[in-house]
Amino acid sequence: MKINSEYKELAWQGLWKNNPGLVQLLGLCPLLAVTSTVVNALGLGIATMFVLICSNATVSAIRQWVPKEIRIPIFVLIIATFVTCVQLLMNAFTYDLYQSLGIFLPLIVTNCAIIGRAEAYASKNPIKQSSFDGLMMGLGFLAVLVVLGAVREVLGQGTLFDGANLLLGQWATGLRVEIYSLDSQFLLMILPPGAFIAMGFLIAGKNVIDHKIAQAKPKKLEQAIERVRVNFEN
Amino acid sequence: MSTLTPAISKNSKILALFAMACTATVAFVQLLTEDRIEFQSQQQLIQQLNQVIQTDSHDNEMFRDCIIAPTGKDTELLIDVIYRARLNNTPTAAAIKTVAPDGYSGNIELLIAINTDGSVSGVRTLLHKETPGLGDKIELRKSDWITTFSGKKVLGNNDNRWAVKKDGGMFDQFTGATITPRAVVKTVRKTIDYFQANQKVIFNTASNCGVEQ
Amino acid sequence: MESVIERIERGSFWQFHGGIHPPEQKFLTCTKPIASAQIPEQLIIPIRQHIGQAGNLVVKVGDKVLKGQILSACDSPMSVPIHAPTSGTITAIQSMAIPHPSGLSEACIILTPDGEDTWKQRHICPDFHLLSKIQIIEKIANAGISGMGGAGFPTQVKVSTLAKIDYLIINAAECEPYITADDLLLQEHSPTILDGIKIIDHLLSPKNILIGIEENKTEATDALKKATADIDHIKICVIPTKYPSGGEKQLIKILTGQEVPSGVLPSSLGMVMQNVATCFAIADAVINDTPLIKRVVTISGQALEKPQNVWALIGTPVGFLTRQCGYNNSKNRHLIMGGPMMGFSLPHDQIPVIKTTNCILAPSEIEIASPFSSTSSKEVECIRCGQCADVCPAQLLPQELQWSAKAKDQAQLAKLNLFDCIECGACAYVCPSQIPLVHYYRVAKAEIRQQKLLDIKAEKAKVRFEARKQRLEREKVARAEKHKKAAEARKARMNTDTSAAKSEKSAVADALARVKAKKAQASIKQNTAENDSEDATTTTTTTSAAESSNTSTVDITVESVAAVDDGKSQVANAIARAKAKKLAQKNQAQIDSLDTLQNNESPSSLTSSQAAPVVIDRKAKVAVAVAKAKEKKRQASAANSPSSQVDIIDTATKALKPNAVNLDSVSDDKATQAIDKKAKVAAAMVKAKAQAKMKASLGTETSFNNLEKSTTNLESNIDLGATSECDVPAQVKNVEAAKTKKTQGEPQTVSNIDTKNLDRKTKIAAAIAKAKAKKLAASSDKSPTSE
Amino acid sequence: MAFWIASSPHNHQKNETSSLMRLVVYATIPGIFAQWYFFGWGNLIHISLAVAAAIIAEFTVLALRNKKITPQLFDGSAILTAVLLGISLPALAPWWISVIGSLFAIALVKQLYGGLGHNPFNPAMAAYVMLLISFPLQMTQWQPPLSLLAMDIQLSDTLAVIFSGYTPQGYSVEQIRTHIDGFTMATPLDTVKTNMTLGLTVVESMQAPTIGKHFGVGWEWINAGFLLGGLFLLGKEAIPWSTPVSFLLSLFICSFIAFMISPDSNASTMFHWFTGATMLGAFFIITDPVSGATSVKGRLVFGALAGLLVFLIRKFGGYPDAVAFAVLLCNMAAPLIDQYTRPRTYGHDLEVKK
Amino acid sequence: MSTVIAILVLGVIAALFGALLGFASVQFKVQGDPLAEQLDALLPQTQCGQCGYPGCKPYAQAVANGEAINKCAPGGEDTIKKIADLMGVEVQPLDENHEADNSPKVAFIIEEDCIGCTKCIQACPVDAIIGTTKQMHTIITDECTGCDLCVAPCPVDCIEMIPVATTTQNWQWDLNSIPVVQIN
Repeated sequence: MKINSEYKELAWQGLWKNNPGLVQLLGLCPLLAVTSTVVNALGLGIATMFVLICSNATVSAIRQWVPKEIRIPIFVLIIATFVTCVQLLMNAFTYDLYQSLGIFLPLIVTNCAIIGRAEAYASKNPIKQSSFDGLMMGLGFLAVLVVLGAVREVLGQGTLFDGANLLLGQWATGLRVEIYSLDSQFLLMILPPGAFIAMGFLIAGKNVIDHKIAQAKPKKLEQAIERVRVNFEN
Repeated sequence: MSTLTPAISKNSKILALFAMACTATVAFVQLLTEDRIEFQSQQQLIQQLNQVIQTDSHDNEMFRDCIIAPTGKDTELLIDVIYRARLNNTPTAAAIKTVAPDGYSGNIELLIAINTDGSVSGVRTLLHKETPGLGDKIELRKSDWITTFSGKKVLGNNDNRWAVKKDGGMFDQFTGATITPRAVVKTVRKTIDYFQANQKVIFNTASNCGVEQ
Repeated sequence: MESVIERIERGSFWQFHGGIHPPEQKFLTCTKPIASAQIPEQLIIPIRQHIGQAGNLVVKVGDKVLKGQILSACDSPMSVPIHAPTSGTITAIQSMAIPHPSGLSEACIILTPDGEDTWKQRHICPDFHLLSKIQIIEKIANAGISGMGGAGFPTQVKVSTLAKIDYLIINAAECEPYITADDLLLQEHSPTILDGIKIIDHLLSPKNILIGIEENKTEATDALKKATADIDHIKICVIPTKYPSGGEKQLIKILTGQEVPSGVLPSSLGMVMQNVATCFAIADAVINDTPLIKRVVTISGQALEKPQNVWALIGTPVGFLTRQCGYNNSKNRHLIMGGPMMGFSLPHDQIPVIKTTNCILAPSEIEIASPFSSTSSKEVECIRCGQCADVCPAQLLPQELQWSAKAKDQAQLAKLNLFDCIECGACAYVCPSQIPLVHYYRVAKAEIRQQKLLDIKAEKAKVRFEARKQRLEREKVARAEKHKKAAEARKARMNTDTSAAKSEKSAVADALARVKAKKAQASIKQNTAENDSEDATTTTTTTSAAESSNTSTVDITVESVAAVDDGKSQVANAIARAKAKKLAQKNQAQIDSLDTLQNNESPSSLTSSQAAPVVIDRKAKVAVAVAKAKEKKRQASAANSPSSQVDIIDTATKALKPNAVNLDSVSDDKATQAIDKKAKVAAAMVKAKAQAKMKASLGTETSFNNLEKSTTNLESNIDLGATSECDVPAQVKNVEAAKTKKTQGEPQTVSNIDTKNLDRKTKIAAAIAKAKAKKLAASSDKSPTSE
Repeated sequence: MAFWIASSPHNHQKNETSSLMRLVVYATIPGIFAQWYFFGWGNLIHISLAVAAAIIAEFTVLALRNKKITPQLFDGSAILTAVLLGISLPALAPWWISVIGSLFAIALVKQLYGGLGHNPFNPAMAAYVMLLISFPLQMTQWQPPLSLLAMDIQLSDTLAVIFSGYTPQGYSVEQIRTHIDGFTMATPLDTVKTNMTLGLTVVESMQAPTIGKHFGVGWEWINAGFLLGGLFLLGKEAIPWSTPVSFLLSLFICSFIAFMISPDSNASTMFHWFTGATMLGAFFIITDPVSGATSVKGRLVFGALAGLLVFLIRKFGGYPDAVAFAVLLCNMAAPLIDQYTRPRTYGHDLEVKK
Repeated sequence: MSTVIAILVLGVIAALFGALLGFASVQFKVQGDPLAEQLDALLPQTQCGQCGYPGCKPYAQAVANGEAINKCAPGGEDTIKKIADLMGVEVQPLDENHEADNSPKVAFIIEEDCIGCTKCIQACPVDAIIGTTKQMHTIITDECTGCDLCVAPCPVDCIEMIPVATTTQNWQWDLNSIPVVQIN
């Protein structure tokens, strides 16, 4: 039961309460740069999640043997290794997506969400929990990416899942949805400033929901605080 | 000082170990994916070439049959690589990778395929930085303007039709942007001129680039 | 380079940054002569009217005083005396609202005039050159003169400065709208003012005397010029009219081009500035021996029928003056003391005029809209237009100050030089967003000052806290040391002397029992504990006996021990009395000794029984050490100790001092004492007991029963109110019972003691019970064993 | 009998933010008149659209933020923003351009940052830039002066174009913009810039019909109109003199130096002053107190920086007119400028006397 | 072959950097924890124990080690804000379980009721109470931090916490009372 609640807490933290995209605001560079379409967002999100899980697991596995002074270089080494591997694999198997994600793939190395989790969680917790934390944080990040991508794609070019075939293969071409069609695109949303604005609204939205939740919660019962007497007799 | 030496040697050893392990992992993955990546980039190139040169007009492996542009011939053009298409060993067309330097926001990379008769087989934009919404209509994804080149020929040295409509030519400019199409048209035209002038050299030079055999 | 004087002679001056031109409105009063003072029915004279400390009163209620008689004496250089403005009777000295923006009250002398206006004896001195400088300064000091321009800085301090003075600047700029008090004074009394200037000149010998006067006061300028025509080194500087050119720092800048560095007095630059009204007062004081008891006050504003300047006695209520000038009642009234830029609103019109009051403004709705009217505009957001920065005479950035003030960013405020703000109000005057900027600064300044005070206080508290911690540490060490020594001494004695073994035994038994009672809660098997103790000590200590001994043994005198042996209840009373005396001292010791005892006793009741007697020692502190010592010794002495223990009892009996071994019992004992003493004392004891009991109840291993019983005793005390007295004697009786090996129940003993206690007062008992009830309720909740 | 108390100072100059804003709005009238005279009804229609949208946006956001609506809604700031935005839009842009721009300016740029007094950027210019990068097509369809149009367009035509994209006769914006000779019209700045890329000299570019005799048909008069309005504001002390003066001076100096170095590739100083949005920017945009610097010294720096940026962007940048971008960049720099141009407080840092 | 070289080169570089870091970690080690000291300086030093720690310093140490920053009732919102600034964390509202009233108070002994038990003297963390056994006690107002620790131990309940009186000396302009206040 206890284990169960621990995982529950991890999931809650990663997906909502401490979401790397909306709350920790880590890894903004890829977050803002590649989310012009859902598919791009999905691709980078999955890649990040994969790296996050692997790096968390590895860092957790080796945490006993890493002296504190050189932990950061080692974390970076591990993360860089996974990123390079992912890059190579994507290059090999999803070439088109690799092309469209371009420079942002290697940038995963410097995604603070990953090294942040390695430092803050994985380096202090067992492998199972760390991997799960990686999964949940990755999912949280992925979710933000996808939502942001969706918002920007719909507002910017009026479609959804444009170019899904790049990621999922030819069958996915049919996923493309045209919501509406305009003579002129709303370029702001496709350009980086739009990403910032949309991101701002997402965060605001989250805060509103949090606020509502907090209000809905019944106030916890008052508990008397035991005052500590500052005398020194005992 | 007594704590110094063990700290140094320990950290040094561990870090080295990790570095080597990580490098080895990357090397291993690289080894695994090498062939596949190679294949992918070939496919990409073939696909691009096939877009500009009809598959029925050649039977050779174009991406292997290519030359680095003979330099010095025409300094005005920034030609990169030329791929040659042959049908039954007869030259039919060449795809020329080149750059239009005077776009609104810098260089525009183009792939221009020209048939041996001097007509344009196809043009594609490979890379550009033009203003989104205005100049980016040279991309096939945004507009099919780029296909209007197909089949066009340059008639003589003073063919005025090779210009945008605003300048009295036959190519549409995009609403709000003149400079970009103007640059593309100019480069395509110059490339055709170059091709016609150097056809022999282009087709007779031995293949000297591309994929390692 | 052109010298300052040359420039001034050329009529060109420097400029200070910013400044504004509010509507002057001086025409209301500047042409009317000063009306003479009338004596109101009552004068309210605040004791402190200046910057610095208040003087010491030298009159009392009911005294008759003469006009000009001193009312308070000053003993420090920063205090200024006050004088009776007219003759009359002091009818009260009480807290009254004083002229202060807060509307708070301070001590004031209420003087009811007799209407005769009789002067005290005066010594007119037509030629001040006959007096020494010291005498002049003394005269000024005794006349109670403080700066009359607004700040109220004691004048004698200013005129006795030792710095070399280049410029004496007479401030006649009077830049605030409406105010014409100085203007009129100049018009009517230029010669006297000149006398004052000469006196200051005589005192300070400045190189030059500059009189700064704004160009809108032509008549006053003419009068001054006429008066000073033949004096060379007095320069009359007619400066452009601009607010706030009358500010000290601003006027210095205008006249000399120099800036007074922040946080420094002008005298460090060789300058002294005096207000014209102060000059007048100085002349009056030195020549006519007239203390500062009246001043010119401008009563102005369109809400008045006949605004004018008046000579007002210090202490005249504002309402008296406004009525004199025809104040028409409107619904929402507004009175301002001072000008419209820097004055403050008065909460009512019974505020007195003081030495620094130069104007009473009664504006109409048109002039200054009340916040209730529709024409008044409301504060909106700052749009950073920067107009405030343009007009700020101190070259501050009011808008940035405002943001920082709102954000309470004190570091930033300091960086922006908030404390250089002179609160002239120019920024708020021009602000298009109607932001009360000055008000924000005042609040921020107050907060910063408050914070500084708090910081100092916190630092002090920290130091004291640390010091106390160290002291307690030292005391602890010292105590331990002392105990150790005493224990050693006792040990030596115990080994030698064996005569009193028997009595000692019983004492040991008592102590043991007591100890057990304290510890009672934890151990489950009470019977075995009893048996153990009985066997070991060869005294028949039943649970009840243990309890009773607990109750009785806080102070054990020789007699009490004996009495216990005999089983007489009288002894118990004696014990109780003795205890009562020591009670207060005990409290502290009880806690200590209790703790240590618990520790000692925990191993086994058998060994502790021997240890216990020793505890009945002098002070509880010593007892701790003894207990420890005993612990060590106990194996050796267990078999052959009887004789040595007798010895111990001797020492114990000598000590006679309060010993709080068992707090349960202590509480009961104390209760008995309380019967003799005050109810309060008893209550205190009970409380202490209750607390101690709880402590004792935790972690001890003696019988559960003991505790239960003791608590029932306590409860019965609480419940029974008047009958609670009985309990205590009951316990005394229990002691007896212990000796006689009877394990009788309480009812019997209670009845016995009841009779004894009949003479006691029931009231006291009630008080005790009440106090106990309070504490017990709290304590019993927490200790599970007590119910 | 009640006494009320208040904190000093008790009297007040009695000017208000809203009257200040109103004054600025009035001062735009000469410029708007010139615009109407040379370019027709387009801008007037856009101004009214923008004002309506701005008021609706302001009302909505204020209501959402639980603020007092009436005083803030009519303090004139939203209206001023909308007017400035309407002035700077191309006359024949579709209606939704001004609506979206206005909503963006009020809701996002102004209210999201905390409303009047808290917005770091000039709302009108931020909205203009947003529109320009989002809808480059619509935002570059400048209408040529009426005198150069191939056809007459009346109020009804303009309305129809703005709301449907076509005149009642069925002409599109593109067709209206096309000169008799088949040339599409552009602003003078745009013309010069385009010609420059074609290798023409400035003098040659000046032959273009849009430029006319001086610096652009109509444009010089519009700028003169705004200059007049600006002088009126200066006279009323509604805006500080320092910003516009340093801005115009800075632009003058930059363009003068460039012109001296290479007259062929650089337009003259007066061309810079009297085309595009120079005068509008100088007196109405960069003088916006909220997003500008506050001290006198700071304003001088602010204006000079804006002038330099305008010149640089016009000369080397991707967009022909640069005022909006320059203003936004300066807005960003304003706090820093303020930080380093604080005046010396009385009595502080006095020079040591000799 | 190139792979092997790459591995070796990276290994060597890593070894070098590892050594460097090892050296730095010993050589440039920062001692002590000044954070607790800084926090202590922000606390009001009432030593009231309401935070659950015996004194301000222990609480400062606890905060430095991750205890909640919102437990100092006497310090109130201002102190929380300052701590938040120092720690770089978000401001939290004062712990609900603490009394929010942190207006300045001083203890006052009702002298006729005092029995001279010295209990309050022992409870006072800053030795601000003077008096001796069976003598009346009194409080040094200037030293009193208003912690109210002396109130509970008093057996006769003769200690009261009274708010510090407002005088013209410590009166503060109040933003809310001005500019508009009507006094009859």
